[in-house]
Amino acid sequence: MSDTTRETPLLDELEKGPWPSFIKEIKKERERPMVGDLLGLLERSYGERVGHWKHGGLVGVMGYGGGVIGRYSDLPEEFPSVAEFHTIRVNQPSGLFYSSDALRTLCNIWDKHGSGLTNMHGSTGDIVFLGCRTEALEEVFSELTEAGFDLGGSGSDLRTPSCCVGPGRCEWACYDTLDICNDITQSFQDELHRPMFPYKYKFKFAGCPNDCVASVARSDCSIIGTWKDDIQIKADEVLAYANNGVDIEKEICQLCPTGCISWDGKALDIDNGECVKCMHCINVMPKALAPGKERGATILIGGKAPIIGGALLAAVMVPFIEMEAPYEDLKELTEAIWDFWGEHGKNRERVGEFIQRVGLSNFLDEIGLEPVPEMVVHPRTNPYIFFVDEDEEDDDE
Amino acid sequence: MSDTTRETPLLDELEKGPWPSFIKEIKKERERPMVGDLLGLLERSYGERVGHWKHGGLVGVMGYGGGVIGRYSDLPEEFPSVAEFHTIRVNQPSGLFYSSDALRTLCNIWDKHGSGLTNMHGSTGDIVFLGCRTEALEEVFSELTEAGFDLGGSGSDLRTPSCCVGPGRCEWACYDTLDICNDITQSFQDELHRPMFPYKYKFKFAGCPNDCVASVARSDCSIIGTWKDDIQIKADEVLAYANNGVDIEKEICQLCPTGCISWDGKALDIDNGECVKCMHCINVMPKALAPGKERGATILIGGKAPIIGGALLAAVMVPFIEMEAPYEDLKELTEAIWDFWGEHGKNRERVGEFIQRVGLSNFLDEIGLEPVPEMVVHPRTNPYIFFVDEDEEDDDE
Amino acid sequence: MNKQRKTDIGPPHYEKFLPPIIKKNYGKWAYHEVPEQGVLVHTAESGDKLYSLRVASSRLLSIATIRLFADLADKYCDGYLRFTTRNNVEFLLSDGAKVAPLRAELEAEGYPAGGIGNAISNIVHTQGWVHCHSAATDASGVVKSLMDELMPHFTNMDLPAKMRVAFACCLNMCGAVHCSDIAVLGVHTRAPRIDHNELPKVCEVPSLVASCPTGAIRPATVDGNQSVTIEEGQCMYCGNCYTVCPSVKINNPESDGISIWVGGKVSNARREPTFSKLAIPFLPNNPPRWPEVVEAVTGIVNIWKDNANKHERLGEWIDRIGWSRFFEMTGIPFTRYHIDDFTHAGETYKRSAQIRQ
Amino acid sequence: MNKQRKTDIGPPHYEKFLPPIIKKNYGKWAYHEVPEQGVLVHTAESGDKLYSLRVASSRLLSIATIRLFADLADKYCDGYLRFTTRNNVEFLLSDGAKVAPLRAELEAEGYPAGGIGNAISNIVHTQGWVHCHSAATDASGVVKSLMDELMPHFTNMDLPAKMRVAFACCLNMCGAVHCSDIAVLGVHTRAPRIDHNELPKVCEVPSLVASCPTGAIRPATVDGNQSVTIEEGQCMYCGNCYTVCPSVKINNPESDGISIWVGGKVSNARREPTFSKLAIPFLPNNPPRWPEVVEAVTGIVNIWKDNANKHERLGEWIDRIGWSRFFEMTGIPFTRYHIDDFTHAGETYKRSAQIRQ
Ligand code: SRM
Ligand code: SRM
Ligand code: SRM
Ligand code: SRM
Ligand code: SF4
Ligand code: SF4
Ligand code: SF4
Ligand code: SF4
Ligand code: SF4
Ligand code: SF4
Ligand code: SF4
Ligand code: SF4
Repeated sequence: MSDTTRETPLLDELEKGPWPSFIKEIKKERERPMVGDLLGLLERSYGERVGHWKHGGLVGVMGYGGGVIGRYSDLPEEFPSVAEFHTIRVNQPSGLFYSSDALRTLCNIWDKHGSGLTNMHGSTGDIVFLGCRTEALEEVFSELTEAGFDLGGSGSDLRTPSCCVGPGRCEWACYDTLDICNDITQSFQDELHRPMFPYKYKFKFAGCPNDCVASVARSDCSIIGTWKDDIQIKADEVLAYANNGVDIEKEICQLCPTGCISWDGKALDIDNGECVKCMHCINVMPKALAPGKERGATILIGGKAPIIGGALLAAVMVPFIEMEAPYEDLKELTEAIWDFWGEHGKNRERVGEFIQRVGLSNFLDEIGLEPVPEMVVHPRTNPYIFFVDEDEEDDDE
Repeated sequence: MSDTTRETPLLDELEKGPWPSFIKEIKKERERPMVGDLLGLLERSYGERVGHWKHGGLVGVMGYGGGVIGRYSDLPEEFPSVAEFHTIRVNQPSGLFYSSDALRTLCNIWDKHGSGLTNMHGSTGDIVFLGCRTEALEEVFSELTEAGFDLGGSGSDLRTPSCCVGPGRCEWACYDTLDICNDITQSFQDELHRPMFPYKYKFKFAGCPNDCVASVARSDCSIIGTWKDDIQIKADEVLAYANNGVDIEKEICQLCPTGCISWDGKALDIDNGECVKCMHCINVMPKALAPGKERGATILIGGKAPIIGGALLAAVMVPFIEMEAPYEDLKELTEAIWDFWGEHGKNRERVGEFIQRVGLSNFLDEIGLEPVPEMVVHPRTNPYIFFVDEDEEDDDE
Repeated sequence: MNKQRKTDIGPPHYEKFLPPIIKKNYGKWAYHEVPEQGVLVHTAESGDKLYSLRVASSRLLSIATIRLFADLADKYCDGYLRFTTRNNVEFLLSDGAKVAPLRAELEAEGYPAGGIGNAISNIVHTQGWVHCHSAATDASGVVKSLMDELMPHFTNMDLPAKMRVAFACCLNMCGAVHCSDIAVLGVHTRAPRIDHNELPKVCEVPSLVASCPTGAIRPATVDGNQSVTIEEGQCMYCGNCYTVCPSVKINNPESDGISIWVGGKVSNARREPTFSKLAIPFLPNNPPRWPEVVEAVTGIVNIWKDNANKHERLGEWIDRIGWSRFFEMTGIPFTRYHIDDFTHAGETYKRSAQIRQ
Repeated sequence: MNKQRKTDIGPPHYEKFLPPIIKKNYGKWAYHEVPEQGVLVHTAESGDKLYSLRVASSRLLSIATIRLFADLADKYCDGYLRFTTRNNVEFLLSDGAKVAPLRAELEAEGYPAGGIGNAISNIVHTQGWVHCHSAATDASGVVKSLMDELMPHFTNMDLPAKMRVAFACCLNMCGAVHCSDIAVLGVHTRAPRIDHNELPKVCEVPSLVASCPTGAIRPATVDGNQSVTIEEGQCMYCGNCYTVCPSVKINNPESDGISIWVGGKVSNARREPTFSKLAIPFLPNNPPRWPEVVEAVTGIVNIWKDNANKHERLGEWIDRIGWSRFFEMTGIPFTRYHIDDFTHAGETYKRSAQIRQ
């Protein structure tokens, strides 16, 4: 029944319009039976307003527990070529940089074994090969590794770390996001490929508080670049912005979250002790202002989507840390977290939910951090304090 | 053993110092055996750093379930005159106004039957007669009612309502706090005297958003005066303040929570649509500014102390309502709340906790209010919406 | 005499107690002024002026003192007076000339005038060892010790803004301290002990078990009695079990003490009403003068006074400077206890990179 | 060939893919400018200039298209390109003169340049009916329909601030829509049905029961099978039971649809990161063009565009004007569904009298 020329009137509607069309993309590969059937299945979904994929099953490559998402159609007779339509998550290079040759290598592998359809990239950051039969998985994998690529994460494992473009192109990177992303990925290959956590664990590295990789919302471990000393000011460039139409008082001073920046029409004055490194003033006048020179990062833990206790933004665990290779501090902290959460976390309990369940103070004790006021919006308001037996406390020290 | 001359070296320390001394007050009545023993018991507490009162017991006056707090010493042999030392809560007149005669009448009753010690006033607002034997309760009660006074609430009943001084002396009262406090107290005498709720229920009436009776924190039903139209401005008085040293830009404009007030050095300009009626500008320049003329109140429900689910501030239930005698709307709303909470509230569950348990939307449905955005800081962030069957919805209407 | 027993008459109507000047100008006040600390002058639209003289009170008053106030009211203000919602006394005069002599008499008797405007007013408080069974500390004694020290801020108007101090002797918080600029709160810090012999006679085990918010109480047979045990590690000493069952003994001279909370407010002025937050988890009970508590509170008041902007209440000042700086400036250590671990704890975790580095 | 099987090699080192100009100026960028929409110019301390041309992508790319990009990269920029964290493609040029011809070729192929600065960039999205079993709606189709309409805001820079739109096809939120200016979220709105014959064979009842956050799932024997029942009134359609057990059928053409959320953000600029809030609880699935969804989203964008101040993202604008006004201006009805009723619901109730009356 696989038919590469079937009519798809509903989908065809989506070839129209100025924005790049995913239907056009699919059709570019429609000569493959798999893609022909995908179009048919999708047209059916559009007509019936419901998906036609069955609940995924466990498939993968030898020795790995993650990296492949099993997918089977619930209309295998009608659309036999998508009866199996798994995805392969291929670990992207840090910062999503490619050479044209690397891209062609990937295309060639996928051309040979798969649907010819991809996502560049998946939400976590992987290169996603969309639509692979079970039997082809191992072949794709070995060609990928041969070409220097490897799989990303899936299931209850470390997920593929990702990062912003950082020092590769951005003047605000407060640490080397590309290097650390690569280093952490390489350092934890076992955790990435073999699920053994209570649930998934994601790293995202943003070079500055603009957080161009949405780390605070989307990662269990969010590393956000920041600085300690004064914002660097080029006074003449400030004036140039003012002369070129930036209303510094209104656009900057009034929007500074702590009101610590002021402008007398001639010079900018920043009370750096009050500055919370929000980036706004720097964002508006990139030629005039820059982060300080004493740079590092804030480590936040526990960001996640809503399933199941509700979405969480990551919470401050280390307000400031220098982020220099080989990143031993971060690695030690990470292992301490994995140990404690690994032992006591419930099945499908993200670390953010786990911290809330055991209590942040207890969590800090276990991972070996001291409580500091920067970890909270404000101290507790309820009087329900569990006093720890002081002898026990001392024992710990 | 009752001894009116015993030594109290620790307590004596508290006679020193400039602030009025409660020990001096107690000593003024020490000729009474009860007070002598109280001093002895208290000195003992100060020495041992622990109270000497037993867990209260149920005592009261005939036909009332509330108004008396039973109290027994745990050292009755040593201090026999305070073996029974109950308090009587006498319902205060609205606004805590008295004539000297009324005060003397109260003093005379208490002189005859009790310790001669009072609290003017208890935290809820009652006149508290401190220290009464069980047998004297009924006598005190009959003399009180004879003199036109009655008991206040205690236990799981309506508690003594209270209010700010309002139109009695304050130029900002947006409705008649004294009248409504008296009216509600009189209208719900049965609920006040005979506990039949899941837990206590408190009313507090504040004439304006300054909330001088702390209603938002301390009452299950907090009524806070407000207005709809424009703040009244006397331009010349504004100038007078400016000339007398008020830095209007800094002290007012920059502190306005919505930034809706501006000052050009000559005139004040208020964008009243943005004004959240916080009172700040009016507070700073009482001669120049006043609340608008279209006055009423906001009704907030559910304020309470921490026991047991945590403290709550009251939450907006009716953003604006005209508050005119005979206050039928408020009474109907109150009865609807009492009905629903009375039927479904758990033992010792304040209405604020109850609302959180059943959900505000369900609560609104039951008490007959429509949801409006003013009830929330922001709409929900989690996607866990219970969709109501539309047919059921319709049935309700 | 055999009269019909009166019930449910409610309180006397307040109108009986309003001075004529108030009756006349009821709801028609135009503005107020504060010519000196302790005195409020309200001018009515009619032009009439009402003088209120506010004096301190220990709240726990003898009838001797109430009679004294009544007599003074008769002498100076036709017998009209009121109390404030924070337990001060206000004499209501229509004749401005009488304010000074009344004030002099009151001050001579030990009742200083003040508490208006940018000042510390009376401390709202509770029963303590004078009357309550739950008290983890005394109320009146701590308040007296504090106000003796803070009194200059009652009689002057030298603070950046109003400062509301409140006191409660246990977590029931009858002083409603939960929204105060500074809250002084008595705390138990050890799990209660159980009187297993008495318990079966006076309490119901199921309702006792149900009373515990942390599930620390479990039914158990102890020495042949149907009783309960308390899992110490799960107890945070709220006292709810004690309230529902007298056989639970929570008071403990060694471990009871005082905690300090800061930055709450009630008014809607500028910032919305907000809870007080933990500053100091525990200070010992040290009667009769509680020097540690007095020192802690005055320390916080002074640092705020010296650093806050005009109109900035304690919590508003801390909001501006940040909690890190608050702990730094006051020298109060930040500990594990400051981090919330109750129901909505996660909502208090800092979830952004906006940090003063 | 019988080579040793390679595993755990990780991704290729990024350095291999950096153009020489980046290698030279790595970490030494001085500032950037945006000469025209779609083009970023980063100047290094050395004075070198890197030109990035950003073009739109449908994210779902055929290898044909990827090869096209590779060829163009070879032609104009020595083969160097990257993708952005929002799935746009960036060509990295060291020669500014080549930007215009490259842009022309790309636009001719249907890949418009844009998305920089105060614009709407690509919509982060998910699999939908193309690949996922959980999807309550399609992903790519909705995104295409929306971007066809929003495209002028991609190719211009006419908005008050950045606007980040994200899409997820079920509550798992793989598009991480929870912190977006506008989030389009597929929702199920009916309790799942159970295949009682299949269930005992493929799922464990206890873990299925445990998966439900509201306790709606109870063990039951149905038609002789060890299975479960779902208490419909307690189910809020989160789909967690479906994730752990395939015999739970949650997809439903009649009741599946789309909800709209607004005002979230991720960056720390000005305001702290914050979640998106519910604007519209339900819109029907209406493929292929989802006109109701397109209208709702463009409506919100336009009202924001016309009313917000410069640099004010959607949520910041709403914070300033208040939610009442947002609902008023957009004409979106405020309903019982907008009021939170999950774990921390009480924290969203308005607890002050600060109200725009
Ligand atoms: C492919 C991808 C979406 C995409 O189109 O890009 C994806 C697809 C799936 N996600 Fe996801 N998630 C993807 C990124 C995310 C993200 C975004 C991110 O990583 O930045 C999130 C939100 C952030 C987070 O982790 O919280 C995300 C949150 C979830 C969740 C909810 C997790 C939670 O704790 O709330 C689930 C449910 C689960 O784990 O069972 C889930 C589950 C799934 C499953 C495996 C469905 C399932 O029922 O188990 C989806 C398989 C779809 C398919 O058939 O291909 N996916 N998922 C993304 C991974 C591609 C990649 O490797 O690059
Ligand atoms: C006398 C008074 C304190 C005072 O010194 O002024 C008082 C005294 C007691 N309160 Fe209270 N409460 C008093 C006002 C308050 C207030 C303040 C208010 O009403 O504005 C509150 C906080 C506001 C609130 O209602 O939430 C308050 C919150 C409590 C609570 C905790 C309620 C909660 O939901 O969190 C309890 C515990 C209970 O009900 O079992 C409580 C319980 C008690 C008991 C009855 C003790 C007990 O274990 O049941 C105390 C009796 C003390 C005694 O021996 O005299 N008291 N109580 C106040 C009543 C006097 C009056 O009628 O005017
Ligand atoms: C007499 C009294 C009402 C009563 O019915 O008894 C009262 C009377 C006045 N209050 Fe008040 N307030 C009274 C308790 C309160 C309370 C309740 C409390 O303290 O428990 C509050 C809320 C406190 C809080 O936010 O925590 C309160 C918050 C205000 C405010 C707002 C202050 C602020 O900036 O937050 C004002 C406005 C101002 O002072 O600028 C105000 C203003 C006033 C004015 C000026 C109103 C007027 O025009 O007459 C009165 C004299 C002010 C003064 O004493 O400084 N009143 N006022 C209460 C005196 C208590 C006392 O003895 O000190
Ligand atoms: C290329 C990219 C990083 C990457 O590794 O791929 C990137 C690059 C830049 N970002 Fe970003 N951001 C990128 C995703 C993000 C994200 C993440 C996201 O959207 O999921 C955010 C957080 C969004 C949020 O808050 O919801 C983000 C928030 C910012 C901000 C803060 C904007 C704000 O006012 O809130 C700035 C500063 C600015 O634009 O003024 C910024 C500024 C910049 C600068 C100017 C940095 C620089 O000097 O090079 C870059 C060009 C800006 C532009 O496109 O307008 N970038 N930027 C990402 C481009 C995505 C795209 O294709 O559109
Ligand atoms: S997060 Fe900061 S360093 Fe990274 S790309 Fe964005 S602006 Fe640059
Ligand atoms: S970075 Fe943000 S907080 Fe710091 S001065 Fe600039 S605008 Fe203010
Ligand atoms: S609450 Fe308002 S009306 Fe009442 S006394 Fe205070 S300032 Fe006056
Ligand atoms: S009352 Fe408050 S919100 Fe309104 S204008 Fe005055 S300061 Fe601003
Ligand atoms: S706060 Fe506690 S100890 Fe003090 S009076 Fe209230 S119930 Fe008693
Ligand atoms: S004091 Fe509170 S937490 Fe401790 S056992 Fe009693 S009820 Fe439970
Ligand atoms: S959001 Fe839901 S439906 Fe969409 S890809 Fe993720 S798991 Fe699948
Ligand atoms: S969809 Fe969610 S709420 Fe409904 S039964 Fe399944 S797990 Fe429970």
